[in-house]
Amino acid sequence: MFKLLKNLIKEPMFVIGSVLFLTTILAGLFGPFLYVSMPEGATYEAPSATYLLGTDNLGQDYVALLLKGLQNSLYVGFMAGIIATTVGTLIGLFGGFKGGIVDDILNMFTNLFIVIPSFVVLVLVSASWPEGRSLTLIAVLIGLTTWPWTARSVRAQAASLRGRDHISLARINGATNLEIIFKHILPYLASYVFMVFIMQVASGILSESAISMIGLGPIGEGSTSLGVILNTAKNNSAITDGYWWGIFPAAIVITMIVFALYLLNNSMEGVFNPRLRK
Amino acid sequence: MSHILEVKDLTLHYLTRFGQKIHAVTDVSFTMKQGEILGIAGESGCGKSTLVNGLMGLFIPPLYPTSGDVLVSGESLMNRTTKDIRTNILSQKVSMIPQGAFNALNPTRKIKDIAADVMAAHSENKSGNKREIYERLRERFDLFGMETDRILNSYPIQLTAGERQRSVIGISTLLNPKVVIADEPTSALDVTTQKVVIKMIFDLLEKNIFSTMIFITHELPLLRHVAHNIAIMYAGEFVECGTAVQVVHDPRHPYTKALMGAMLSADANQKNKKPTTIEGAPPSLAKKIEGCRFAERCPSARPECRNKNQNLRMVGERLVRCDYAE
Amino acid sequence: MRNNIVFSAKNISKFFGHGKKLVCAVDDISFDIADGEIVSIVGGSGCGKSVLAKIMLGLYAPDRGTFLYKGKPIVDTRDHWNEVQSVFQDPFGCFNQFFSIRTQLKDAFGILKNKPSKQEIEQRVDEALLAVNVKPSDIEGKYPFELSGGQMQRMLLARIFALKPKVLIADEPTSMVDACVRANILDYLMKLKESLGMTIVFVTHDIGLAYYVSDRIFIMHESKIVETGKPEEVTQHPKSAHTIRLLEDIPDINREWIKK
Amino acid sequence: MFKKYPTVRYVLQRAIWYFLTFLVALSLNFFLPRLGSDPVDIMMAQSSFSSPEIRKQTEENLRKEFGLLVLDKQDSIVRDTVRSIVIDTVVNVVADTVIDEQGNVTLDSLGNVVVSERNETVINKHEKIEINAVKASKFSQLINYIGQVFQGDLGTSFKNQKKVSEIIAQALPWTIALQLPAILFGWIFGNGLGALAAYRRGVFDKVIFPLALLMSSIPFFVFGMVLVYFFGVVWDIFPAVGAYSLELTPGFSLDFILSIGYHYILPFFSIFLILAGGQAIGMRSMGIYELGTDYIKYAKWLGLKESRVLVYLFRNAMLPQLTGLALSIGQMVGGALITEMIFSYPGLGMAMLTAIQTNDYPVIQGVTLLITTSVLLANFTVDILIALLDPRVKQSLSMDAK
Repeated sequence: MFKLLKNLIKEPMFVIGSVLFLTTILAGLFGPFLYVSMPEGATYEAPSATYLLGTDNLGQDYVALLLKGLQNSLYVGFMAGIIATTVGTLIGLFGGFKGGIVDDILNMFTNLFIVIPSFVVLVLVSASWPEGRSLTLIAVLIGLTTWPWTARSVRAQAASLRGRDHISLARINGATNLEIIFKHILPYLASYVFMVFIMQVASGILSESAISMIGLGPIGEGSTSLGVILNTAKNNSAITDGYWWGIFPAAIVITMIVFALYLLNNSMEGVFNPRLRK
Repeated sequence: MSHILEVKDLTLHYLTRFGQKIHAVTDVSFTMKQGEILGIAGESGCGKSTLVNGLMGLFIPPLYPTSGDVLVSGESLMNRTTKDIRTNILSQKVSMIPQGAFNALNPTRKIKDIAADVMAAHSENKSGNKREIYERLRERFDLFGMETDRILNSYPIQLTAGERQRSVIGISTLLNPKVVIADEPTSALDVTTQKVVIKMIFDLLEKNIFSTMIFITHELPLLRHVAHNIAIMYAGEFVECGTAVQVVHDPRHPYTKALMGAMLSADANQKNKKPTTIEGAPPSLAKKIEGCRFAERCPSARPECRNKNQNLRMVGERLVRCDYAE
Repeated sequence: MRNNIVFSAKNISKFFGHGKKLVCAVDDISFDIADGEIVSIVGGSGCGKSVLAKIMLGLYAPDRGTFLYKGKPIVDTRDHWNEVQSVFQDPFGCFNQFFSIRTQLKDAFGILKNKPSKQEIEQRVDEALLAVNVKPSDIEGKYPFELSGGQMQRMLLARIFALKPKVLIADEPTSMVDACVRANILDYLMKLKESLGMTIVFVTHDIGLAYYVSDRIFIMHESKIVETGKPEEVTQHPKSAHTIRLLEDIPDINREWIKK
Repeated sequence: MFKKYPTVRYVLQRAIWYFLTFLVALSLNFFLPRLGSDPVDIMMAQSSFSSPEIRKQTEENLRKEFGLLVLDKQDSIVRDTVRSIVIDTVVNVVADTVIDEQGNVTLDSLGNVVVSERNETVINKHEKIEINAVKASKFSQLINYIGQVFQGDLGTSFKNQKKVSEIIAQALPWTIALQLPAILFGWIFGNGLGALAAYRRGVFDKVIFPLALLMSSIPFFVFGMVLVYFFGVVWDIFPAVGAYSLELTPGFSLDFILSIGYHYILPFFSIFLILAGGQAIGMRSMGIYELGTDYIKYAKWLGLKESRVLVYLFRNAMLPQLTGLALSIGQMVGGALITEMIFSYPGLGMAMLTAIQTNDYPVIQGVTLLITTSVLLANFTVDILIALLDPRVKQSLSMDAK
């Protein structure tokens, strides 16, 4: 296991991915507190010495807005990722390990919800909450609609482990079912679950920005996000008026986060999935 | 030119991602005449499969030839492009029967299509129309004692393990290759099916679909009945080469003795024969090893064995890589 | 030889799958195994011998017929495993790669009702390692992926030496191990029988190994036991057609196999 | 049933399964908007009405549209009259002039008549008759809704009283014209690229892989905005708004079609390139996985032409990619719809956006239902396609049927 980690660190993709991602996390966590926002200026002022990234339609300093937006987007991404991964792993683990009828039912349940597009569910539910759509609510919604992806892959992995000899050995060592799941199955899945978690965070950020883009994003004081920034820019036709600083910074930040996560995932897949190691 | 296959001091190595050089095969030399069957025996990790790639001229990274030469009826396979090897050598001059036939066949294609692909690859289907190609295949597959039509028109998953193995043999020998290399063709099969497959191979030899074969396995008793000559391989080197009877019934190299000693067969006069065992495992080939590679595990090892390189020398009319074997 | 019966099976059968995909792994099998006996179960792949082994170990329950251990059906598997233990086929797959070997050997004692004290466990593990010619210092702090197949198979046997069960089910312990090390495994099985009077069921596809190590041999074919008897009986004058064919098909260096 | 034809049996099984899923999706499509506040209340709150009667009338129609009311056979609202006696006490102020004993009116110092006030409570009872429609129970609402959907009646839009099905019928062709080709060609192009990258691995892979990974991490709509900015605004090569220039009257004239083509380019590429990136990554790892399989090694050992080996690789790695496409088509359609909004392309995306902005629930529900149905249909087709293309699946089916 440790040998694998040593190889992982040597992977260029992993290094670039983790550096990129760490910078966004640091910016997201500490940025809003450290950065002193400039006072409001004219609307859509071009980037200048005072407003490094210009101002938005209300004259707000884009740098402060972006940092706050980044913080909220990361918050939604991680929250949705955690919910989706935990729910998915539990269902997948339990179904995959138990097998038989339980597995069939859970599998049917997963296949049912994996086909129904999460985008539709998001739209319908957010539309029914015209006010009070907080960041957490949206994160929970995204989490509860993307868990089937985790469940499906974790179940396949757990089922393949069920027949292994080390499970039979654990059984005749007197290990209880719980012990077997958490000591003998979960460690084998740990790297896999982490990779799935990374993908869920990425899809959480993307889903949040999609929802905000159609006007169903978070509302309320301080709940701006990268998606909301883009949406306000679109609604104020910043693009067609040529105010590129309304779009590009937010666009670049979203792409950078998701790109970093994909890099991490791909590099880990190369290391942990032997067949891909060539 | 009497030799159909000549191998001169062939040395191959792998270059791992982190620059490590693994000497998988060192100084392998032998020659084969038309109609000869050579058995190569050795345990897992001794370099058998690497040697197979070398004998087919397939030096695809991370496998690189260090030195030596391989000549198939006088034509060298060294420093040639893979494309050249693929079009002119493979399936025509040198062909291979892979180890696990279970998933060697493309699961989404019928047997007849795979066979037709082989013919197309070596421009054997000049006529090009399907009917004629199918007739040629039917004629060849009729030799294998299976319901040809059913086999040719089914997907691999619809065949039993034995049928799949025989189809693979049929496809590999389709263009009457000069040399056939069989890499553990029957190790995954149960004893009865194994016998059927070996019978089929002997049939093909009789009908000289192909004549010269290298049979690779770790089961020495099987080689005793299949091969004329046997070479024992250990840690990338030939340690003993001789006729099947010599090597099996009168082994001289300590490793061959150990292999034969560990054999347990179900017959009366063997009941109280204590099987010999050797501790440890083959050495890792990552670093160049001085002296005899079997030294640490050899029951009759001497201090000098560890630092004096052993070379093959004649002992009891066969070659043995051990200065102290009699 | 104390001939009280350890295992007795009466027309047991085991099926897998359902409806059209129903597969019969064990088909109406009956036998008795006495205490202190080494019995080999020999058969090709897919003949159901591993399933039979798992039934004896209590991992599977027979769908039909009765299977008794010392006269009683297996009710509580934990009790059963106090006396009946097993060694499996894949040495690398048997141990959890995330824990050290020594910890996993000590975990084995989790099954015993009257769990010995800490010191006694340590002591019994050391004794067991010596019994399989392994110095405790060799595996100190080592993880399963750091050892060879042969060594890992020895660790499985060390676990049995440590637990000292009454019965050992050895499910193909030799098939994934190189020839020269294979004979060691058989010697350890015999040592377990002589020194601890253990009853051993040895499952294998190689009749040569069975001939060398066992008191009785069961030949299995397509989920049925087609022949039983002492090694000499079964190999010199086999009764069932399958056994005859099996013995003929094994390439033996001292006898004609195929006309070349 | 159909023992002899395993594939037909499988098709039926999958059809039943997807129908069940459709019913679940339908009920979700019905219940989810009602999770929060009642949609009709939201709509009512938004608009003002000249008189209470009209307000009540509109609300009732809306409730009927929404299947919230119990309807009798003739589809008219079942009303029940609620008779209730209303007692309301009215306090009204009675003013009397103060009269002294002689009957004259007393005047105050300024000569005004002194008035004494006393309250008089008058109790009048009257019967209040409230006639309001009977609210249907949630479950019967659902059945009602499902019944309507199957009759193709998706209700009428709250905003412009047009039938939702009409709005969709107008928007659907544009969306199909944009998304179907974009997704299809994106899939083919992306997988082709991925297979080549997996097979070639050399410089080709070093270039394609990071580029594809970057492309796949840009959301559809963000890339749309980028394209609009560069091609639409800065260089102004391609139009960035609408599906055709508005001066032209829609018809089959050449320049109208040309204008459609012209407007089509940016939206198409913003979906096509991103999707191709994602598929290329997926196919590359599937390709590398397949390259390690025994049958590819054997094909190489047999000396098959490189192109033939690549066909083997693509053919078998494509199957899991097909499943991947079917499963992720939900997200794709979502993202692509938003791209339509960037280009205000008159497809379902725009219909959805306007509906959301005006809280026009019937339209939102209609569009989401259509997306779910198209995703289920896509998954169904892919399931059948894989059963036909992959003998391994066909084999396991016939084993079921035997």
